[in-house]
Amino acid sequence: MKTTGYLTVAAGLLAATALTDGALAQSGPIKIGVVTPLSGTYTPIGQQVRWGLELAAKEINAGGGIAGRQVSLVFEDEEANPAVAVQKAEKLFQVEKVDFLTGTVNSGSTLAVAQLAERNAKLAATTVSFADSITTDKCSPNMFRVNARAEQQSVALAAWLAKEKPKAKVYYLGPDYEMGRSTVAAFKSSAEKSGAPTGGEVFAPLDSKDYTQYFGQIRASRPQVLYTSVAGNDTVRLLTQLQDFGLLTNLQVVGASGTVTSQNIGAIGQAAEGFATGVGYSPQIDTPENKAFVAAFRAANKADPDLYGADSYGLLFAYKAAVEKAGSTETDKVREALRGLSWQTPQGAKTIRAGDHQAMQPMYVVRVAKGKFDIIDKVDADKAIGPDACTRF
Amino acid sequence: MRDRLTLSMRASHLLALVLVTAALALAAIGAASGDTFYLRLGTEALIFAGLALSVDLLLGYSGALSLGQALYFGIGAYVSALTLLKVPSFWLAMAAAGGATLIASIVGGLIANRVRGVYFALITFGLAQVVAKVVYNTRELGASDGMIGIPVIEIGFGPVSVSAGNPVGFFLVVLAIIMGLYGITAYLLDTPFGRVLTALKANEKRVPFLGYSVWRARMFSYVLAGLIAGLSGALYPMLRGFVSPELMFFVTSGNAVISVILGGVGTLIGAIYGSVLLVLLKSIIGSWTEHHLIVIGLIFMVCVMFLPKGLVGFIRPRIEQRLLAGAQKPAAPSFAPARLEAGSAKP
Amino acid sequence: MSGPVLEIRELGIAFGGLKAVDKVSFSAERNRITTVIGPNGAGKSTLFNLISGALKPKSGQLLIDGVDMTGASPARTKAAGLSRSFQITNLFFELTVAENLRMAAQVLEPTARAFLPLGRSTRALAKTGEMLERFQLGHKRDELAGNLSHGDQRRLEIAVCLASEPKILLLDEPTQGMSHADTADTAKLVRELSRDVSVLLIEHDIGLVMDLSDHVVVMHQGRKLAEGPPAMVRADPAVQAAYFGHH
Amino acid sequence: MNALDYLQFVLAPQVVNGLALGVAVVLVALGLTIIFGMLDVINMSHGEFYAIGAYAALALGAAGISFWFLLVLVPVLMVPLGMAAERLLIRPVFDSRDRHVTTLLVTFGLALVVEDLLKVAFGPNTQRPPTPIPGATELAGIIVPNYRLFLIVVGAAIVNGVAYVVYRTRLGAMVRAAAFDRNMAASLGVPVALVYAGTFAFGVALAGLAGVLLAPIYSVFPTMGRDFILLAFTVVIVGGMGSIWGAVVAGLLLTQVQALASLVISPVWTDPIVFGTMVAFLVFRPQGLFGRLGHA
Repeated sequence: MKTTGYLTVAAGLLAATALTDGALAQSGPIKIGVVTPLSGTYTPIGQQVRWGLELAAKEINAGGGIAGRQVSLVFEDEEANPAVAVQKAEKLFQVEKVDFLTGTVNSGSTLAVAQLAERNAKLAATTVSFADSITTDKCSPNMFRVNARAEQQSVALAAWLAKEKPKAKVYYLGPDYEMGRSTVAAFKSSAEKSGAPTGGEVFAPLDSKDYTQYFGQIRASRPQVLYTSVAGNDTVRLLTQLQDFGLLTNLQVVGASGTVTSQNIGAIGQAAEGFATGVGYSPQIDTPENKAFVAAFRAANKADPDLYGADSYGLLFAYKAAVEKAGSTETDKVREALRGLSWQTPQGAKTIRAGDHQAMQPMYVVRVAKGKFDIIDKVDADKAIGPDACTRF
Repeated sequence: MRDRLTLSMRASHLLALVLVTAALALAAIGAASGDTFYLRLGTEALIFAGLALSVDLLLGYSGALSLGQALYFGIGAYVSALTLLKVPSFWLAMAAAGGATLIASIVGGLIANRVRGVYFALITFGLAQVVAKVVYNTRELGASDGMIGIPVIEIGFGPVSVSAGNPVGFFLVVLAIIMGLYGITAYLLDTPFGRVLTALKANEKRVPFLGYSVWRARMFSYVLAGLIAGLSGALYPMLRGFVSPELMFFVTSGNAVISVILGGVGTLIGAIYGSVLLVLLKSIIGSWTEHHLIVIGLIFMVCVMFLPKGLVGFIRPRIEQRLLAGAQKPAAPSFAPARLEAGSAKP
Repeated sequence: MSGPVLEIRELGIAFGGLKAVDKVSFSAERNRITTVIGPNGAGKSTLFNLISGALKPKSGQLLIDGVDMTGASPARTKAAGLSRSFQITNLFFELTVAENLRMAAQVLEPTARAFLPLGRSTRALAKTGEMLERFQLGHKRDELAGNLSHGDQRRLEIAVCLASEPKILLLDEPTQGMSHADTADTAKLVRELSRDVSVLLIEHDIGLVMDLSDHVVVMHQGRKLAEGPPAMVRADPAVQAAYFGHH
Repeated sequence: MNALDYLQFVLAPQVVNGLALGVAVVLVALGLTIIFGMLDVINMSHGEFYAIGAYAALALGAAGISFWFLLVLVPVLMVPLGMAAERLLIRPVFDSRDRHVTTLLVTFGLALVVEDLLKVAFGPNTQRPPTPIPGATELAGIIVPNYRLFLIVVGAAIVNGVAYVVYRTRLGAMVRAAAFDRNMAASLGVPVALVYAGTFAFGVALAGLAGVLLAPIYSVFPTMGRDFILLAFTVVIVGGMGSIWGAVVAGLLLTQVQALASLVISPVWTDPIVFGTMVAFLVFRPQGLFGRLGHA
C-alpha cells in the first residue's frame, strides 16, 4: 500500500541524509543547487542558465575545482512558480545540503527563495531576475545579484538614445503587469531626464495575441522611438506585427534586455533588425575571454550564449573566488568574501557592491544587425549603477 | 450497519486512520532524525489536500466540477498573509481567512450556481482566472511578485504553543486541522443534509419534488467547499512565509482536480491520499525528467478512463465487504426499529 | 378543514403560440380519487407540471388546501402538501430502496435535524420502515433502486411519494408498462390510499379509470371537455366523440 | 490626439484589424463548437490540436513543402489523429454518466501530455514560419497587411464551406440527425459510430487548419494551445453550442468589444469583460445567440 511505501522511501532518504551530514560535508564536492524553470513558459531561459552553469562547472573542475574540491550541480525544476521554487529550494538546502543556490528566473521566485535562504542560513544568487526590488527595497543579506538590474539597463540605453536621437519623441508599450509597468517607468524617467518627450504609453495584457489594436495610437502620436518591455512570445508577435503593418520604417525600436534575446530572435527574423537595448552582455564583446567563452559555449550546446547564459557562467567564478578567499563554505564567511568582490567575466570586470549585493558591471548598448547583437555603445559600471537603496544591511 | 453510504464512509474513516497513523510515524521518524524537508513537504501536501478535499466535496458529492477552486485557496492565503503581517496571531489569521472566503464563496456561489455541469466548470475557471489577474496587477498585494516576509508565528493552544517554524510541531497542527476538516465534511455528508447532496448527484431533477431546494443545497456545499479551501490556504503562508498569485492560477486548481481523480472521486479521503500521491509522484518523476507533465497526464487519463473511482475507490469496496461481514455476524443492528425489521421479512 | 384540497382556476400556459393548457378549472375533493383523462397530447402531463410547480402558469390560479400556490417552486408546493410521481420512473437509481424512501420521509423532520446524524431522524426512519412494509419492499431495502424490476420501481415511486405524508398525491400513469396482475395490485393500492390521502391521477386504462375514480376530468387539446362522476362522463356525447371515438 | 487622427489612425483600422483577429478566433472556435454541439463533448485539448497543426506547418514548411499545399495537407493529416483520439479516448467514456465532465477531464489530461510532447519534439523556443504573402495594402490611409486580407477572405470561405457541408448536404444532415437523437439516427441507417469519429476528426482538422493559417501571425511555441482556449469557449457559449453562424457572430463581436474596450479603458480589463459576457449569456441566455445546432 502506498502509505507504507511513502514511509519506507521517506525513512530511507532520512537515514541517507543523516549519514552524509557532517563528516563528508567539508571534504566532498561543493554542491551548488540550481532551481530553475525547466518546464513552462520560461523554459528557454532556464536552458541558458543550465548551459552557462554547466560550462563553468566543467571548466572549474578541470582546473582543480574550488579550493581543491570539485563542484557538482544539482538541478530542480521550479516550473516558474514561486510555490514550487521554494519547495525545491528547501529540498536542495535540507536534503541535498547544497552550499549555494541559484537559478531562479521570475522575480517572485527569487524573492521567495531569498527569504528561504535567510531562514536556512544559506546564500543564494540570481543571474536572471532584473526587478529593481531584489536589491533595493526587498534586498536580503543572503541574496546576491550578478546580472544587471532594470535601472542599469535603462540608464545605459537612455544615455545612448540621448546621443543618437536627441530629443526624439518616445512612445511606450509595456506588458500590463507590475514588472512591465516598473520597467517602462524606469526608462521613461531616464529618458525624460535626458530631454526625450513622451508621445504616449499603453499597456497590453501579458500574452496578448494581437497588438494591432494599439498601432493606431502609436501612429497617431508619430513617435521616432518606440520603447517596449514585452518579452518572449509577446515580442515575436509585437515586432512581426509592426513589420507586417509597415510601421518599422523610420521608427527606432528600443526595449528591455529581455525583449529580444537569442531565444526569440530567430522567430522574429527581419523584424528584429535595428532593435537596440541596454544589456550586460553580447556575444560580440571583443575580448579574448569572451571569445573563448563563446567558442566553448557553442561547442557544448550548439547555440550562442545570451545574457542569461553569460551571467550564470560568471556567477560560479565569483563563488569560487569568494570561497577561496574565505577559506570555507560557511555562510557568514562567504557572504563577507562576496561583498565588494571583484572578478573577471566574459562581460568584463564585475564588482559586487557591499551595500546592496548588486553587481556593478560595464553596460553595453547593443543593436541587432543581421541577427546578431552588435555593440554600439558602452557605459562604465559606476555610471550605470545608480544609488544604493537597500536599507536592511 | 447496512446503509451503503454510511458503510462507505466508515471505510473511508478506516483509510483516514491508516493515513493518520502513517503521518504520525513519519512525524516520529522525522523528529528522531532531525529532518526538516520531508516533514515540511508533507505539511505542504496536507495543505493542498485541503484544497483537493473541497474539490471532492463539490465533484464527488453534488457532482459539480470546479476548475477554479484555487480562487478560495488563494483568497485564504492572501488574507492570512495580510493579517499575519499586521498581527502575528494564528487564530486571528484563520478567522480572517475564514471570514473572507465565506463572503467570497457566497458571491462566487451566487454566480456559479446559476448554471450546471460543464458551464459550472467554465464559470468557476473564468472566475478564478479573472480574480487571479486582478491580484497579479495589484501593487498593494505585491502584484506578480507576491508578498514575502510573513513572520514565523507561534501557535497558541491555551498553555502550550507550537512554532510554525518547528517542522514536527507544525506538521501535527496542519494534520490536525486538515483531518478536522475531513471529519467535519465526512460528518456532514452522512447527515440528512449530506444525503440531499448525494441525491443531487444521483438525480437532480427529482430532488425539488421531494421538497428540497436544489439551489440551497448546492449553495451550502459550494460555500462549505470555499471555506475548506480558504482555511487550507490560510495555512500556506504560515508554512512558506510568502504568497504569490500562482496560488490562484489554474495550475493550482488543476493539481487539486488531478489529486481528486488519482485518489478517488466521491471518497473524500481519496482527495487527501491523491494529494500526497501527487506530491510524491512529482518529486520522484521530477528527479529523473523535467517532462513530468507527460507522465502525470498519462496517469491522469488512465485514472479517468479505467479507474473512475481512483485508488481509494479500488481499495474501499474490499474494506466495505470486510465491514459488512463483520457487522452481519452479531445480531444485525440496523437503524430501523427491530419490529419493522421483522415485519419486512419476505412474505 | 373543509373545501377542496386542490383547486385550479383558469390555469393556462402556451408554448410558442400553442396553448398546451387553456383555462382549465376543476377541484379535487378530500380523500377522493380524481382522474384526468384525455387522448395523447391533450395536455395532461403539462397540467401536472403546472400543478406541481415544474412549470409556471401564464395565467390562472392554483390553490393547495386553500392556500394560493400559483407559480410556486416544486419545493414549495411539496411543502404545501403536494407529492407527485412521474410518467417515466424517476427515482435515485444509484441509491438503495430504503435510502430513496428515507430521503422522501426526511421532510417530516424539523430542519435542524438535517445536520444531526441520520439516526436522530427517528420519525423519518420509522416512516421508511412503515413504507417498506406497506409496499412489501422490505426484503429489497438494501438493493439499489436501479436494480429493481419495473413493477417494483413503479411501486417504490408511489411509496416515495407517500413517505412524506402528503395531503394530495399526483400519480402520473402509475400502471404504465405494468403486467395485468401488477395493474390490479396497483389499483387496489390506490383505492386503499384514498382512505387517508386525496389522489389526482392520470390514467390511460379506461376500465381502471371508471372502476377507481370518484370524479373524472376529461381534457382535449388543452381544454377541459367535461367533468363529473365516471358514469356521467362516459355518457357525455362530446367525450364520446373526442375520446372514446378514437378507441 | 485630435478627432480626425483618432478616426483615421485608431477607430477605422481597428474595425479592419479586429476583423482579422475575429476571423482567427472564429477559425479556432469553429472546430470546438462542432465537437461541442454535435458530440456533446468538451474538448479541452482543442488548443493543443491547433498547436499540432501549427507545428506541422512549421516542420513541413521547413522541409520545403509550399504553404499553399500545407493548407490542404495538414488538415488531411490531422484526420487520422482525430479519429484515433476519438476511438481511444472519447468513445470509451462517451456513455459514462457525466459525459461532459469525463470528456473534459480526459481531454485535459491529453492537453498536458501533448503540450509536453511538443516541447520534447520541437524545443521550448518560439518559432515562426515566414509570412506567405508579404507586404501591406493601403486603403484610404488604413494599412492592412496582405496576409491579413487573405486570412479574412480564406476564413470567410472556410466558414461558408463548413456551414454548407453541415446545413446543406446529406452528410451534414446525417451528422445533425446523429447529434439530435443517436438511436433514431441509427434506426434510420446512419452509421453513428463512424459519424461521431468523423465529426470529431473534422473538428480536429479544423483546429489544425487554424494552426497553419495563424502560425505566421501569432508564432509557434509549445504552450500556444492555451492562448485562444478561454476566448474560444466564450465564443462557443455566446454563439450557442454547435451553431456555426453563432460562433461567427460571437467571435467577430467579442474581439471587437475586446479591442475597443482596450482602447477606451485599461487593456487589463478586457479579460473581465469577455468573462462577464460569458457569465451573462450563461445566466440569461444559456442557449446562446443562435441556439443549439440540431436542437433548435
